Amino acid sequence: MDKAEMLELYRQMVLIRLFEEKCEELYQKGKIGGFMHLYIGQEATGVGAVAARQPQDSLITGYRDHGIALAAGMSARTAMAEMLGRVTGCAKGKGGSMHLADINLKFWGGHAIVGAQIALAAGLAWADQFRQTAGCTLCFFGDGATNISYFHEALNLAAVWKLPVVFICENNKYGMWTPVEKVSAVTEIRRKASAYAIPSDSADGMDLLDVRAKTAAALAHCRAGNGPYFLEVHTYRYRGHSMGDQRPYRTQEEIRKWQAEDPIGKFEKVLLDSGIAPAEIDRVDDEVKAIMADAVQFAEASPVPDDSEIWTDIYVEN
Amino acid sequence: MDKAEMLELYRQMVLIRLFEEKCEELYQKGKIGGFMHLYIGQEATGVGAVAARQPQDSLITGYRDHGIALAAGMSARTAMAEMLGRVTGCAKGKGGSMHLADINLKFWGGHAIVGAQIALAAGLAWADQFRQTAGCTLCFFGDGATNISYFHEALNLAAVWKLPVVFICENNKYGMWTPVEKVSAVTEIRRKASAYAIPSDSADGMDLLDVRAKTAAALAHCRAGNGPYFLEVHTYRYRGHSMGDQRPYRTQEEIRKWQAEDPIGKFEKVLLDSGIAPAEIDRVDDEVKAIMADAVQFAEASPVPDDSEIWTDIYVEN
Amino acid sequence: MAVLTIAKSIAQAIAEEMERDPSVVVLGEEVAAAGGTYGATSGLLDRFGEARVKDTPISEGIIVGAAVGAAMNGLRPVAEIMGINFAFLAMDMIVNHAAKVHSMFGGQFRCPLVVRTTSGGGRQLGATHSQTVEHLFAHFPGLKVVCPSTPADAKGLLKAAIRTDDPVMFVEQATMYSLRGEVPDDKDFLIPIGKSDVKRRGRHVTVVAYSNMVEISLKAATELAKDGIECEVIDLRSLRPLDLDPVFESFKQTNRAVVVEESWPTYGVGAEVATRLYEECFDYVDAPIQRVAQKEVPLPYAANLERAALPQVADVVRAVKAVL
Amino acid sequence: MAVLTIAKSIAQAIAEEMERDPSVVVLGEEVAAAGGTYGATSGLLDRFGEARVKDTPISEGIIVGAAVGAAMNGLRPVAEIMGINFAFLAMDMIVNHAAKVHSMFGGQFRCPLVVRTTSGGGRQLGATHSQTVEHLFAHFPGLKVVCPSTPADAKGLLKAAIRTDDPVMFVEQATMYSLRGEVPDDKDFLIPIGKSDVKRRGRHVTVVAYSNMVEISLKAATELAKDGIECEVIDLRSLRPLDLDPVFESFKQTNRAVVVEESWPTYGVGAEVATRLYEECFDYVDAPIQRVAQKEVPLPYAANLERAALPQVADVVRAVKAVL
Ligand SMILES: Cc1ncc(C[n+]2csc(CCOP(=O)(O)OP(=O)(O)O)c2C)c(N)n1
Ligand SMILES: Cc1ncc(C[n+]2csc(CCOP(=O)(O)OP(=O)(O)O)c2C)c(N)n1
Ligand SMILES: [Mg+2]
Ligand SMILES: [Mg+2]
Repeated sequence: MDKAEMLELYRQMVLIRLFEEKCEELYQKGKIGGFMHLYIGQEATGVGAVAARQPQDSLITGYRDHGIALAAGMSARTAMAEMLGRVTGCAKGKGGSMHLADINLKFWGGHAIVGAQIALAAGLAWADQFRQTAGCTLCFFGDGATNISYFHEALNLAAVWKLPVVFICENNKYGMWTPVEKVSAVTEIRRKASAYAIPSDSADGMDLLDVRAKTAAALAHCRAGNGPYFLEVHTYRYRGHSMGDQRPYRTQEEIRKWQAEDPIGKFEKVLLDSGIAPAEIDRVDDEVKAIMADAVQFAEASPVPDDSEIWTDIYVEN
Repeated sequence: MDKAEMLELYRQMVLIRLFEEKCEELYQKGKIGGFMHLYIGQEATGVGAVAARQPQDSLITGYRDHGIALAAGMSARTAMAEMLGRVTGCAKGKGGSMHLADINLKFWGGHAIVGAQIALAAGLAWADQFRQTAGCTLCFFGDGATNISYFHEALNLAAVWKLPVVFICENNKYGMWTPVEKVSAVTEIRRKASAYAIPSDSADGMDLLDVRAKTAAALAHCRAGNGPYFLEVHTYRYRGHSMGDQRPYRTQEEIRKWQAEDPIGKFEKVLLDSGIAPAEIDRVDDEVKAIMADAVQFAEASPVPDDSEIWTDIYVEN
Repeated sequence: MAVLTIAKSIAQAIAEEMERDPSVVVLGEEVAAAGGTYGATSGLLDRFGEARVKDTPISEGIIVGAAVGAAMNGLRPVAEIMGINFAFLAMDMIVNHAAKVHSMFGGQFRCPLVVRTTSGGGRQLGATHSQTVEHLFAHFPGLKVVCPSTPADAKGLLKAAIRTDDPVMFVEQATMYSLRGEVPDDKDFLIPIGKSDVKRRGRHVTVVAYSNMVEISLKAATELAKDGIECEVIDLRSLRPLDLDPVFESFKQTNRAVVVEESWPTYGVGAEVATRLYEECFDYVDAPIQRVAQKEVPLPYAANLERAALPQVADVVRAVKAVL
Repeated sequence: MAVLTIAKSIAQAIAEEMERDPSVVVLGEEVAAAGGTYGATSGLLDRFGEARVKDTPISEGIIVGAAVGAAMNGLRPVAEIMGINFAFLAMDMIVNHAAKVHSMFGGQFRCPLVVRTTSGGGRQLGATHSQTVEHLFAHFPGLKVVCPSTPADAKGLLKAAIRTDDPVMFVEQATMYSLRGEVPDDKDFLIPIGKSDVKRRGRHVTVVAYSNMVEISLKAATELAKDGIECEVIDLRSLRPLDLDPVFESFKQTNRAVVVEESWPTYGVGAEVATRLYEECFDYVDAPIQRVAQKEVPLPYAANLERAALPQVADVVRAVKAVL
C-alpha cells in the first residue's frame, strides 16, 4: 500500500471518529433525534473492509451505519444533513441516523430491523451474479444479529446458490446490553458458518490492515465464483449501545483494555513506522476537522423538508 | 427387549401402515378432505423413537403426524374419526389429518406450518425444565424444515438454555418435490447442529431398533441435564408428499431400493430371528385388521359436529 | 382469444413478461422443477432455464428478502409464497422492507417486486391454512395489493404488476385456479393497477367484492335477478390502491350497498368500504350498509363447520334483501 | 394509592402476579439483567431470579414460540417483543399458533400467554420503527388485544391478562411509559378485559380512541370545552374483544362521533368503529362519522415531517367541529 492510500484510510477513520463525536454533541443538544448508534471503536472494521472493495462491489449494514457510510465515500455534509433531518441529507431527511444510504456509492443502506440486511444482501448478490457484473456484496451485521431467523435463511440460500457475498460479523461482544455468551450457543461466531459449509476466517477488528487483508481474500474467493465467505471481526464499541445508554453491563476495565487497542492510534503507529511524518498526519487531522466544521455548518444551514414532502417517494408510479 | 414388547412395536408399525392405507382409500372416496400426508415407509422412526420415551416425555411433530399419533397411543378410532371430521375425533373434527393431538398422551400435535413445532418444542421443554418434571420433549420434523427460521432460533435457544429436547430430523430426502441437496447447504443434516454446539447422531430409519436405541441415548443425555440433542434419521416416504402427488421427481428405482429396506418387513425378520413364531405375527396382523375395521366403522357411525360447534373453543374465558 | 384457467393465465403472463424483459426472474418453493404447487409457474423452467426460474428452500423470510435485495439491484423478481398463511413468516420483509425501501431512503431505491401468493379457505385445511388476510398487507402505504377474480384480470393485472416499479402483493385464490375464461392473447394486454371494475350492471343494490367473493356475488345476483332485484357487482381488483369511485357512482344510483369479503369482518375490507361510502355519499344512504363475511372463528376442518363459517351465496342474497 | 409511571405500573403488575403464581415467567430481549428497554421489567430479575426472568437472543420467532409451547405445558409466560414493528417476525407464532392452539385441537390445549410489546410513532425512529399495528393482530379470533392508556389501566389490565387462560397481546406505547397517574395498591386490582371505559363525560360528540390517542382526545376535549363543546371520550381499552356498547349508548345521546387512531385509516380501527356505529345506531346518525388518523405514508424521520403525518390534537378539534 502506498503512503497516499495509507493516509486516506487513516483520514477515513478519523473522519468517522470526529463525525460521531460531533453527532454526540448535536444529539445532546436535541438537534439529532431518534435512535443513534455510534461506531466509535469499530472504525477499522468498516474502513478496512470497505478499502478492500472494488467499485462494482456493494455494501449494506445495520443501524450502526455512520462508519460504513463515510467509508463508502458519503460526504460528511450529506451524512450530517441527514442526521439533522434536512432536505440535503442522503435520504432527504426521511431516513435519519439509522438509514443512511447512497445508491451511487452502492451503499444500500443502514437497516434497523436486526438482521434484515443479511437477507437483502443475498438478494443484492444474486442480482450481481445474475447480471454478471463481477460485483460482490459486503454485508455487515452484529454478533446479536446472528441469532435471528434471517441469518440462517440467508446463509443457507447464499451457500446453495453460491452467491458472491462476504458476511462480515462485527463481533463487538454485546447485543445491546447482553454479552454474546448469554444468548449464542457458540461464542466463536464463525462456527455458525460451518452449518452452511461456508468457509470462514476471523480478523482483528482493531487492526485495519488485518481487516483489509482478510476482506480482500474473502472477496477474491467470492469473485472467483466460489460462493459466500464468512468473516468474523473482533471489535468493540466504546460507547453505549445507543445514545443515552449508561447501563452498567460492562466494566471500565474492559472498556479501557479495548481502548488501549484503539484502531486509530494503532494505525497511526503503522503510519509513523512506515516513515510518514507526524506533520503529514497532523495535516490530515486538521483537514478532517475542517471537513466536519463545514459539514455541520452546511447541515445546519440546510432547510428542513417542506411538510408536503411526506407525500413524495411513496410509490414510483402513482 | 422381551417378546411382548417386540410384538407391540411390530403391532404399532402395522397399525400405522394399515391405518394409512385405509385413509388413502377414504380420501379417494372423498370422505377425508384437506391435505393428507402419509407416513408409510417412515413407521420405524416414529415407533422406534416413541418407544424410547418415558411417560413424562412429550411428543410434537408436523402435519405428517398419523404415525406419531398412533405410536403415542392414540386409538385408531379417535384418529380416524378426526380424519373424517367427526365430533368423536381427537380434536372434535376441528383439526383434521394435519392436526391430530392428545394432551393426555402428551402428544402436542401435528402442526402444519413447517418448522413451527421446533419452536413450540423448545417451549414445552422449557416448561418441563422449569417445573422439574424430568420430562423431555421429542420433536419430529423433516429435512426441509431445517431450512426455516424456527430451526435456527429454536436450536440456539435450546442450547443456550440447556433445554431437554431431542430434535429428530426425519430426513426422507425430499421436501415436497425437492431433494435435500437442492435446497440445503449441507446434506448431512446433523452438521447443522454443530453450529449450536448440540451433540448429534444419525440413525437408520428403516431399522426400528437402531432408532429406538439412538433415541434412548439422546433422551438419557437430555434427562441428565446436558441440554438438547440432535438425531438425524435416514428414512423415506413411499407415497407422494401429500395425496394427489404423482409428480415424477424421483425414480421408481429409488423407491424400490428403499422399499427393499421396508421397516416392517425388516423388523418382522428380527422377530422371526429372535424366535417369535410366524403364527404370533399373523395374529398381530389380524388383530390390527380388526382394529382398523372397527375404527372405520366407529368413525363413519359418529356424528359430524353440530354447526354451532364453530362457536366453541375459541377462548377459554369469554 | 383463448380460454384459459387462472393458473394458465398466470403462467402465460409471467412467460410473456420474461420473454419481454430479461430481468424478470421467478423464485419460490416448488416453482421451478415442479412448476408450482398449483401449476401457475408450469413450463417456465424449461423455457427460461435455471438461472431465471429458481426453487428455494422452505425459507419464506429469505424468499422475499432475496427478492427485495435483487429488486433493489436491477432484477424484477416474481417471488411466490406458497400460501398467504406462510406470508406471516415473510411479513417483516414485505411490510418493513419491500414497502419502505423506496420512501425511507428518500426515493433512491426501487423495489419492482411481485410477491405472488394464494389466499382463502374452503378446502378443509384447518385454521392455520385457510386465512384470507391480504387486507392486512394492504394496510401499508408503499405496497400495492392486487386480487384478481377472472383469468383475464389475472393476466392483465399480473403483467402490469411485473412492469410496475413498485412492490406488489399479487394474491390469488386457491379455489379459483381452475376457473376458466377468455384471455386476450395480446402481449401488451395490461390492466392498470388500482381500477375497480363493474362486473355486472344493476340499479337496485351495489354489491362490492373482490377475488372469489366476486363469483359468489355474481351467483347471488343471478338468483336475485329472478326476483327482479338487479345488483351492480363491483370488483375492487386491488385493495391498495383502493379505487372506490365506481362504487360511489353506483351507490349514488342505488342508495344501497352490500360489501362481501371472505375474512372476518372486524378490521376488514367491508368496514373500510362502508365507512368510505358513508363519508363520501352520506346523503345518498337509504339503509345501513351490510357486510357479508366469515364468522369470527378460526376455520375448522370438518366440511360442515367450514361451510357454516364461510360466507355463502345465500348470505349475500340475504344481505341484499336486508338493504332493500 | 401510589402515583406511578406506566413503566412502573407494569413492573408492579408483573411482580404481583409472579408473587401470586409461581408459574408466571418473563422472557424477552433485555428484560432481565437490563430490566427492559423501557424499564417495564425493572427489578424482576433481582426479586425472582434467573429461572423466572430470562433474557433471550434476538430471535422474535422463538421468543413467542417458546412462550406458546411453555404456556401449553403449564407455565404462564409474559413475553416481551421489544417493539411491535419486530412482532412481524413473530407474527406467525402469534396469529397461527398462540391464537389457534386452543381451537384447532378442539379445546384440549390452553395458551395462557401475554405478549407485551410497544407500539406507535412520534420518536423520529423512521418508517420501520414507528408503526401502530395492533389492530392487525386484533383481526384474529382466538387472540385478545389490550391497549392501556393510563397507569391504573395498565396495571389492572395486565394483571387480568396474566390471569386469563387465553393469549393476550398487551400493547403499550413507547411515548407513554413516563406518564404518571394514581394506581391502586390492591393486589387483586383487576380490570376485566373487553370493557371500554368512558374517560370523560360529554353530551355533544362521542370521541372514540385508545392508547395514546385517548390523551390526545382528552386534550382536544379540554380545548373544545372552552367553546362550550362537550366531548364524551371513550377509551376502547381492548381491540379484541371490542366493546362498543358504551360507544353506542353515548352516540345515541350525541348523534355525532369522531374516531381517533394513530395508524393509517385504511383497514383500521376507525373504519370498524364507524361501521359498527352505522350498523347499530343508523337512525341516530346526524352527521358523517369522522376519522382522525395518520396520513397514509411511511413515517419519515425528520421531526417536522413526522409531526405533519401523525394525528395531532388540532386534528381532533377540527374533526369534532366538522361533525357538529
Ligand atoms: C428484529 C429486531 N429485534 C430487536 C431490535 C432491537 N435492537 C436494535 S439493535 C439490537 C442489538 C443488536 O446487537 P448486535 O447485532 O450485536 O449489533 P451491535 O448493536 O452490537 O452493533 C437490538 C436487540 C431490532 N431493531 N430488530
Ligand atoms: C412455512 C411453510 N411453508 C411452506 C409450507 C408448505 N409445505 C408443506 S410441507 C412442505 C415440505 C416439508 O418438507 P420436509 O420438512 O422435508 O417434511 P416432509 O414432508 O418430507 O415430511 C412444504 C413446503 C408450509 N406448510 N409451511
Ligand atoms: Mg454486537
Ligand atoms: Mg422431507
